[in-house]
Amino acid sequence: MSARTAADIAVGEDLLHVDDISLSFGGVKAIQNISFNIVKGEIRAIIGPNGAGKTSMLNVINGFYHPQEGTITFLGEERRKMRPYRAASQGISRTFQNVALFTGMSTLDNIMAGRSLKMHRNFFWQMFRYGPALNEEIEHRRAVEEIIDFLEIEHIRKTPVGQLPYGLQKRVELGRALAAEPSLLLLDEPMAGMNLEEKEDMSRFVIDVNQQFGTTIALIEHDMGVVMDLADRIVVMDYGKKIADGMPKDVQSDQNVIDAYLGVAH
Amino acid sequence: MFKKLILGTAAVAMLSGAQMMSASAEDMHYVPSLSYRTGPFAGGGIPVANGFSDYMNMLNARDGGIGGVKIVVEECETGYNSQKGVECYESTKGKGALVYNPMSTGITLQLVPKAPVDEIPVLSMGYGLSATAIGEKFPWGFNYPTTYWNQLSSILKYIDSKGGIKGKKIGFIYLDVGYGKEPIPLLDKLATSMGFTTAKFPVGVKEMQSQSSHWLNVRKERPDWMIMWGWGAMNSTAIKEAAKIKYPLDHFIGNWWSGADADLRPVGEVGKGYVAANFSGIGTDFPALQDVLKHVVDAGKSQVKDKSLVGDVLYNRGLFNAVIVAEAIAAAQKATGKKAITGADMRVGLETFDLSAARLKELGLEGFAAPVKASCSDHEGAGSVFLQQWNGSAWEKISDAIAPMNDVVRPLLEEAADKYTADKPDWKTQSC
Amino acid sequence: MDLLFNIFVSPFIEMVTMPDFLLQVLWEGFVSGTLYALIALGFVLIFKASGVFNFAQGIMVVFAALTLVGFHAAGLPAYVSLVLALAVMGFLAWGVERVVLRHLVNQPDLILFMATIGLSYFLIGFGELIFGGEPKSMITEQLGLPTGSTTIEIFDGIVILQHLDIAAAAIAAILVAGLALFFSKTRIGRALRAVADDHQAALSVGISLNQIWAIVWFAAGIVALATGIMWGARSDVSFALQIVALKALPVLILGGFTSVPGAIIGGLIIGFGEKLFEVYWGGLLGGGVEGWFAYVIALIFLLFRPQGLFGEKIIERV
Amino acid sequence: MFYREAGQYKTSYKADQAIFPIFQDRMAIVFYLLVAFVAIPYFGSDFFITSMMIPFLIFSLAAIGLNILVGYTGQISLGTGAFMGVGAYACYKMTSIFPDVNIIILIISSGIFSAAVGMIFGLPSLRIKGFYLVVTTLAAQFFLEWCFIRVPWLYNYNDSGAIEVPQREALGVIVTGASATPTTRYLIVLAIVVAMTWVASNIIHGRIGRSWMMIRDMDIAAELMGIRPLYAKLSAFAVSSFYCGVAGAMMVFFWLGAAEVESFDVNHSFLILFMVVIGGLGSLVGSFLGAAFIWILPVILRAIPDTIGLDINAATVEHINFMIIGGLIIFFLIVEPHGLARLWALAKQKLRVWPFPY
Repeated sequence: MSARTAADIAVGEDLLHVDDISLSFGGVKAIQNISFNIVKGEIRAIIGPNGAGKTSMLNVINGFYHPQEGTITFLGEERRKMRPYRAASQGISRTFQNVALFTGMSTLDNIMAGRSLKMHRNFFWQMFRYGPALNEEIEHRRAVEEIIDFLEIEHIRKTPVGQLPYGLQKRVELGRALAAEPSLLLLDEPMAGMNLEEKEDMSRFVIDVNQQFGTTIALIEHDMGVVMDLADRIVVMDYGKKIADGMPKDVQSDQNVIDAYLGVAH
Repeated sequence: MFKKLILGTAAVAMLSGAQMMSASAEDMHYVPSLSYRTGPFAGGGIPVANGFSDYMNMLNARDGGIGGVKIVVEECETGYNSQKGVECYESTKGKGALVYNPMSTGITLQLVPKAPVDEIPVLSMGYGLSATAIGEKFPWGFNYPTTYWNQLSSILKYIDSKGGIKGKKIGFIYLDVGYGKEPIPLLDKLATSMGFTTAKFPVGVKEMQSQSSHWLNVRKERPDWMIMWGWGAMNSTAIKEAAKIKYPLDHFIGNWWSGADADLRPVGEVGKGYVAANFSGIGTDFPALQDVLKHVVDAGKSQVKDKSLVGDVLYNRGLFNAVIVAEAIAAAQKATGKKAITGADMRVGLETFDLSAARLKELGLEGFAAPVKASCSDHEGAGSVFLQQWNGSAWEKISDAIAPMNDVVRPLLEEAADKYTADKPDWKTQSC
Repeated sequence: MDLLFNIFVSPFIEMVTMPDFLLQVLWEGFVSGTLYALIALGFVLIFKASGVFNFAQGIMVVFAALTLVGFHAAGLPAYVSLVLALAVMGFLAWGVERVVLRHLVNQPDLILFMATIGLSYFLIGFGELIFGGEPKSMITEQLGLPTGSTTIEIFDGIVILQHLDIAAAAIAAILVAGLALFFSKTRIGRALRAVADDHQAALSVGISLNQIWAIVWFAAGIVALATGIMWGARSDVSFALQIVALKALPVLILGGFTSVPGAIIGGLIIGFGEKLFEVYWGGLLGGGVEGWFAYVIALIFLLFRPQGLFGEKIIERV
Repeated sequence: MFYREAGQYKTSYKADQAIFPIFQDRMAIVFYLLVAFVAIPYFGSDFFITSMMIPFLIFSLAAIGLNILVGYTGQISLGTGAFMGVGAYACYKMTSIFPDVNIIILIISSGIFSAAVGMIFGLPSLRIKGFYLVVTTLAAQFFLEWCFIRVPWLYNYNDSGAIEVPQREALGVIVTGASATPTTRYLIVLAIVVAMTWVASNIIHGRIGRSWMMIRDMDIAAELMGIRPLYAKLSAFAVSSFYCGVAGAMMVFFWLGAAEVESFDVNHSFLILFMVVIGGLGSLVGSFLGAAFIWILPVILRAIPDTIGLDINAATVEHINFMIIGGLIIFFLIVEPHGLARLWALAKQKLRVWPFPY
């Protein structure tokens, strides 16, 4: 069991670090020997051209993919691989590149779903929806309503999410991830396919989450402008390798990064 | 919508309830026929249902019904499915049904306990629960003219007459449902007393048409004789497979549900030599069948697809079933002095009719079947069966009537009847 | 001890002491395996091209055979009936594409699957309405199929080979070869493989999805007719066949849903396994194990190799 | 006009989280219950109660069970018939061994056995998806059917391999066997179905139900959010099979009175699946609507030719019934994949805004 919780870690200390991660599918090497850290309280961005292995990296962090080599250290505990359930229960939650909402359920239920791990009432009480089970339901409803207020999605509370426009779906997905009250929030291209206005809204939410709740965030994003404004530190990946790591302004001027984006022959 | 559905159906039900009242009026003998013209056993169900209703229609057309009251045969499709059978029963019992012929062992099992409650007798002719033969224990259940157990004993007697049965190995291939399993206790019992061994080959409903491994097992076991309790598509497949492994077909005996024209016609020449039991006549050389042809079939009132199908084994079986019902109605009229009778009267009729040889002749069915005499304690009539052999294109009678081993079978039937009623504290019995 | 002996020793003793019988068992296994493979082939064709798991394939077998027998019963010569039955299957394929598939493009697999269950119910009702429910005999001789048998004396015993079974195996082989040629050499065949690979991409290069689907259902209809003739000749043509046809599902699990050789090998494995198990071990369990053996094998197999014998490992993405 | 929610403000999350937040809906439920518990036993004919209402309720319960699996958790099953059989045989064995225990308790507890069996056959669902699962549930179906035939202990070594319901009393009233009145049997079935529907609704609207729907809608996302597929899927299999098991036990004890293995064959699995599809995947109301539709349609079809004086034989009606059911399945999947339940909801919506179109 983990010796520490997120609260034991001071702002500025390592919340998570990955060492020497390599991941391959058959013969395809998706990630090669990558190491970096995420410190508590920061917004960390992972960028890189298409196919650089960014999403695979997030999948490794929350245990959906299991790397062949390397270790993941979260809350001071070193592991060969993460399990999705452990990752979630220790406070890593995420959004997805292609919205992965529960399309058959309403906004409210989707965000309630995000609190699954915090609800414990057993089957017996659930059967009768009475006593502890009902109290629990209502208590979590209150927490969910706060998130709904925060994200300004009150009007779509009871709409099935399948019927929502893309921008709102992304917002609901963020709400669902927030509902778990994560210590580390992974955002996979939260602004993909949005227009300028929606991007601005989303950026504001990301910053608010980081500042109001103190949530550590790791995000993948393509829009350089957004990344440079939002991120405290940036990891740059290309062809499964890390080619740069540092402050936005350092990364921006790194020759390797410029080559990767402009497509210089390797 | 839900509400409307419920209210709508409620209304329909109320209306049909009102209909029931008027329908049970004095002008007909209402006989439901739980037929199956669909499903995997339709091949057997269709001729039986045709024979049954054609005979009744003939009586209507020729004699104006029975005792001046017309017979109404209402078919209800069961698909050989017990649930649908029960539904048919429930939907028709209120219309003044005189007797039920479930045409399926599974449905019979469902109806036997309901019969005393609703006071409508159940006649399962040559199928169903063998134990209903014990009239004292089953006042409302009948299985004239004989039971499976009697039949099996007759078949074993036949085998014994063909070179002795002692020390032989008897293979028993059966449809793996209640019907097929019914004779096994008797088979095991007789195996010890008659001194033969058995090998059993159950055929599941799903494997009816792919029996190659069953017959591989037969080849492995090498039984001297084979007995079959099959139904539907199982029969022809079994005979084909038997021929394939070169099993001597004259040592392969089917029961009376495994010896229909419909079973052997697809097999044709290959099935030559196959033997089957039967208790109802073959062909149309009976005045009563000529009347059926004249009044019903030629008049276009029959459901038979082709005139040549009249007189085949299962058609005649259904017809014989109708004969017993008609005789019982007549007997009930005589016993009660009423023209229109009820289910309870019908029960009396089923215990008092006497289908003697003379009566059979009178009905134009001389030699069609062994005489059946009803009684209060004996609800099966202990009729005999004869054996028939397929000659490649038609059935030929090859034996006289073989009487069953009543002395062995009756105690077993009584035992089974006791077992059946044991956990039913309020079961109605009668003393004879 | 006795039990262990009966499981692990005596069946093998029986095999060795009666080798002629073992050969017969294997032959029967081979023949039923061929028939399973033929039904599975129909499934594979449709699944490959349209991603539809066609539950109605079994009933199509019955329907095709009934149509053939029905035309013949109406007085037409056998070969004319055969052609007409093919035409009916073509019409059915066209109808299914028009009425069902076209409207269900891009629906989840389960919805399509359930639609084919609906289709099979419809066909059962329709078939019984037209042809009646009673079993019919296949017009084996009229179609020129052999009926006799050859007895081979071997190992002091005999092995009986039905000519019809040999013909069934041969026809199955010809069908498979024909389909393989069709897929690799013709324009439609190539288009079909393209569709199987990627619907969108195929559409974008101008392949008509509707046309391909109709063709593939027709091809499955031809396979169904061939299966129906063979199976009908071995027993009868009746609706009870559809339950046997469900056996194609475990065959597909073993062979993979998209692989034609997989269907054949899967069919043979099930055929051999089921006969051997029933004959040598079934008695221990009271017999009748054939009904579930194939499914349980498939279930166990699924636990260890969910992608089938020839399938590739699935990589999930988010 | 009368079906309006305007003016009904929720002042607490508790009120808003209620299963029927709208007043008129609550009234409608009370009305249906009154009809079901009072009007039908009072006015209904025996035929209506035994052949329509009892099977309808039992099939509704089985449909709810299957809907939990297919509609709420997204795991398709063709083993419903066999799971119903497990419940029936379990109940039969228990009442043979403990004849003095109240039969209603035994009926409910027979569900535990089917739940256990359901979980065993649900295990493969952890590794396989979609119609691969069809094969494992078919394996359950055929293997269990075989057990019902081949294990004579299950039917007390009955000669014909059938189970026959013994007469049992509860609180001094005969509730099973042929002597039990239709009304008694109906009321017991109704009470059990209503109670279990209420429980199902509670589970579905709570944490566990949400975890099922998460698995259904996006299993990977659910897993990454901390739902353990093992728990979610197996609990769905268990609850689903429990419901099917109780339905199976009631089918034999309160409706058929005796059963052979064919009462639990694969055709029943199809029948219940059709009820779920036509009624509406993922809807409890739909389960009732679907069961009513599939069960009552043939009865009505049979009545139509009679009423208009057409002489169509029983078999033809049966064939047409098959065609209509098959056709409707396809129709609903194409036009309204959410089934009758959606039509029901649309009707309510129209009622809500009546007399305005929207």
